[in-house]
Amino acid sequence: MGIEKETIEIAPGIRQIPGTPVVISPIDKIINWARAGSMWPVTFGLACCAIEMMATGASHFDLDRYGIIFRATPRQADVLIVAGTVTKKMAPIVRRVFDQMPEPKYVIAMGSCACSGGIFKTYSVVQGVDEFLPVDIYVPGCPPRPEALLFGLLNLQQKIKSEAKKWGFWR
Amino acid sequence: MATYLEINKKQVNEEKWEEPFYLNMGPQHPSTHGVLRLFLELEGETIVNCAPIIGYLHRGVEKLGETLNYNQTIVLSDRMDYIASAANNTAFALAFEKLMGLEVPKRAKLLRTIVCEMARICNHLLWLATHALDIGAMTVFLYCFRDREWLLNIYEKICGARLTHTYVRVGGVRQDFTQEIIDELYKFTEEFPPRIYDYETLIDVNRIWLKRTKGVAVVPAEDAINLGLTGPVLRGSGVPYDVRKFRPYDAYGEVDFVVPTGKNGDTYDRYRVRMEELRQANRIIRQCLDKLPETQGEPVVAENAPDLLIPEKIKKPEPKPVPKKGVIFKGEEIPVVPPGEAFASIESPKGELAVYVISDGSSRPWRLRVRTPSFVHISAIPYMAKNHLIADLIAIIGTLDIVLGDSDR
Amino acid sequence: MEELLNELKEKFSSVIIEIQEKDYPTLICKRNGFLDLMKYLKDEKGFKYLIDLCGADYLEYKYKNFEERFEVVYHLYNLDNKILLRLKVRVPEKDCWQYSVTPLWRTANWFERECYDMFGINFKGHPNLKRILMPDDWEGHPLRKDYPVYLEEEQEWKTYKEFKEKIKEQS
Amino acid sequence: MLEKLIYFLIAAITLLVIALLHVAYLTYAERKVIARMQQRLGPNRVGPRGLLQPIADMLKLLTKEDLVPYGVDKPIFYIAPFISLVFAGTGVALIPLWEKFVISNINVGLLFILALSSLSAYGVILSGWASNSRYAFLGGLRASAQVISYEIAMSLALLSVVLMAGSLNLMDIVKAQISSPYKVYLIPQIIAFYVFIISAIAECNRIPFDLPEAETELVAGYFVEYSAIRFAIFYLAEYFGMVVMSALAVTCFLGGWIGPFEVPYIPFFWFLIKLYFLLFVYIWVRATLPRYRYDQLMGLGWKVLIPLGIINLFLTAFLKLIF
Repeated sequence: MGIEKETIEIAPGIRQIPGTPVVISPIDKIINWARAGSMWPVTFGLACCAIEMMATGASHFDLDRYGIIFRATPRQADVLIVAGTVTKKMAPIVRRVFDQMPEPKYVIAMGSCACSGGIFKTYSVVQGVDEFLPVDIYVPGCPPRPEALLFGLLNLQQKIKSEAKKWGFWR
Repeated sequence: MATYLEINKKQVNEEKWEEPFYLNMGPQHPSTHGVLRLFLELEGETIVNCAPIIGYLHRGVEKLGETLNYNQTIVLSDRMDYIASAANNTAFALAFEKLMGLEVPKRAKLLRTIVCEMARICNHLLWLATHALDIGAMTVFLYCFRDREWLLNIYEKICGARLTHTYVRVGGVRQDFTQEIIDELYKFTEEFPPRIYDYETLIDVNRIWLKRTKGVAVVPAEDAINLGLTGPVLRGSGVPYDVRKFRPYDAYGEVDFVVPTGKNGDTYDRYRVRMEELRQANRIIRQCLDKLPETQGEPVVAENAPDLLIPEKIKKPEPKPVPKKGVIFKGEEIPVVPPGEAFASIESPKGELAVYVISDGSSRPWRLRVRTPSFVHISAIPYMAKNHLIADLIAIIGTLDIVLGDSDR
Repeated sequence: MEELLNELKEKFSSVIIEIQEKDYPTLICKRNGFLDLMKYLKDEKGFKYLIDLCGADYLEYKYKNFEERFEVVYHLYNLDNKILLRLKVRVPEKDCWQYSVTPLWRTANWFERECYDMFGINFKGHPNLKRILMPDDWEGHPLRKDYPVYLEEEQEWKTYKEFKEKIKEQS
Repeated sequence: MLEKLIYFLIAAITLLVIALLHVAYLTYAERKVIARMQQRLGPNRVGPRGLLQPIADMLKLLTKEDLVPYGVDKPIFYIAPFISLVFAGTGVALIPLWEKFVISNINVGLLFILALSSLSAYGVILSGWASNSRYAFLGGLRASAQVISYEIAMSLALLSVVLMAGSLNLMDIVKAQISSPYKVYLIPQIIAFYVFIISAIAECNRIPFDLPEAETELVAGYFVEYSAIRFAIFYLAEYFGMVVMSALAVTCFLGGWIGPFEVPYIPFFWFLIKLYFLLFVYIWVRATLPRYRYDQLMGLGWKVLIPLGIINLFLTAFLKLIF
């Protein structure tokens, strides 16, 4: 774990063990590249935003270009796109879907409702999924345009690419 | 777990050990169209009992509507049936207009009809896409989305939004069409019918498709009425009930169209009815477009329609002209809407969408009730799914064309 | 239309309190004998289609001229003659029940459950009167006028509170 | 002895690498081709023209958390994907790619491949049983019924070929084809080919027979609880199965390595072309057809394909007796 102490940073993101020709970061980089290149979201539509999510996956915008394909089961997915309003009745189930996903996992809150509750400040609506999920990317809009979702996904790719040593520790 | 079902518990003999196989489908399931949850009792793959559980998308639209004024309430309606929001807008607006006694200008009526029929095409395309995907035909899904995208672009030109339009407002529509939109729509109506033919050649001659849809989930006409099914589902059973014909609203009384009906009331007939409705919707748009030049330049909003602005939030209301209808000043509330009640229903793409509103004379509805088609249709799933296989259940969910935002509100 | 209303008034004089001419003819009925009226309308008069069944809360309604708090509103439709009929039954708060019409129209099943969920009106003779939109252990009936639109921290639904605490512990 | 062993090792490894590359890029090709059929572009951002997509997918799945859900039957849960992969992949060793290149030329080759493909169904069934999930269980049940019934149709189709060739050795079958009047068995055995291709699609659990994993019905069917690398192995096994089945079809019906003219320096040329064409058919079918229902699937298997296979078998035997 003490990688940061024992190594010197020779370039941004590339670290060297002092006195040896061993450079460790490229593994990070390769793995991050792989992860960013194949983010598989769960097919999990909640409300209006799900339709825009489907539209993003369809031929006009085509998420498959980025290697993004929808998986039906959370066990095989990396990204949870919370597309739509989360109600209090639904919240435990959303959390459960998130818990079922294997690490590393990311959450995109898509739409105003998922970000903050949106216009639905009522008795039954959760005011933002960040009450019970660690959200990585917020995509505002009601519903966000497919381009907005694409932008969110690309931002998530950037985020994944800047991660370090987030691999293998759960084994 | 079995509490969700009204099951007569089978006597479990000690010698003959048998236990029903329960399967919980959803709320996260790729083909329950959102957050519908189905609790199934199976025998092998045959469904013995089925209990739909809804409410996972209950957002309190009816309650929230009581705290907003009439024009704001229309914004909520967008989020109910988010696939065909123009139809919802119209239903709300019609009820409110009835309540206020507004007369909608003729041009606004035509524009509303166009927008509603566009919503019908959008909805049916999405229905076809998801229904085909559920049954396994993946390509149809993408073909349909391609054409839907075109309509959404037109919507965007009309009002700036793709899904949630709020284009229809109380007393008319938000703004007039530009010539560009009309040209685009003409082009669309020209090119759309061949594309419907395309879809039909993709799936209609496919033997697997026919096997999967014919004779599945048959609903006789009597039962369909008793179950409260409406829209294409009812018409598939051969009942020609269509609100557009029975209680015409907007410009539907002036246009010429046919209400297609099925014979057997199975999944295939409902599919045929919807495909035919796509053609009819195209025809209606065309007729309305042809009528538009007659009313060129006329207003699109009724004169005494309530103001769109919310004056409570304007900070300086000093030199104000005589308050228009629908305006409340701080402190005093001018009864702009006569107290009473109104009921209006439209033929939304999914079925009959009825709005019942009670007013107490203030600028906000006292009670706003929305009767949504999906709610009723979901309640019919147990009846339809009995003694069918799991694969059929998927087809049934598809053929009912449900949207959970619509059903849970 | 007139004939029908007159006939009904004669035949069910003990049930129908008043006939109002609004946007659609409105019959205000008593609870007792209401089922007979509905049965007659369905079987003899061809009102085979129940469009809608809903509740309404008239707590502190300005123009109220009756005592009872709730109203159950039925919209019936005759598909052959194209007649829409509205029936209203007033339900007092103390004695909050109404006869179920589920045996007549299957579609009423869920409408009545919803009405029970939202207003707390019991329907006698309903096969499975349970909450439908709200979770089973929800407290209160949301569409009543004395129920808040937005639940503050202390009014929060218990299960959701516990769920949030559990999430906090985990992270 | 040692030389021979080294030779075998090198050949085996080469074959394995080639087969793995084929499988990996089959997934890529599938995505690309289907995308084109659906008016999309398909992967094009990971690597040049998206060519590194399968590698990225593999790497990602390798480094993901290996989840073992609560309540699973652990040993079986662990071993099931490997059963699938090993039995699906071993078949490659028996396929004669060229008259001088076959790893193991055994006399009961055809029988062995049939046995392997039946055994690979155990992976599916066991994973469905061990996953402690009802969707997986249903998927496993469907898989067992489907594989068993389509196995019969497939064997019947292949039996006619065996009758024609008079041998179970795959090499001999190809040679018999070359010396037959039409050069390929496709023409005299067109019915058998039809039966074989349909049952092969069913064996591989592909649309329109992808009932065990039917995404819109059973979420992901038998591998619904599998994550990360174990899921990847199942995925590989499915595509391996496709490759083996197509290769078998090429060997038994399309004349193996024989082609209309000799291509210099590339002995596998015709074999690969035929293989790719059959793989393309798989993808094509997937993009076009909806899914069968469970009972209709069994009906097709037992009421159409098996009678057809039997009739064809008797016809072949009869004609063989006469001529």
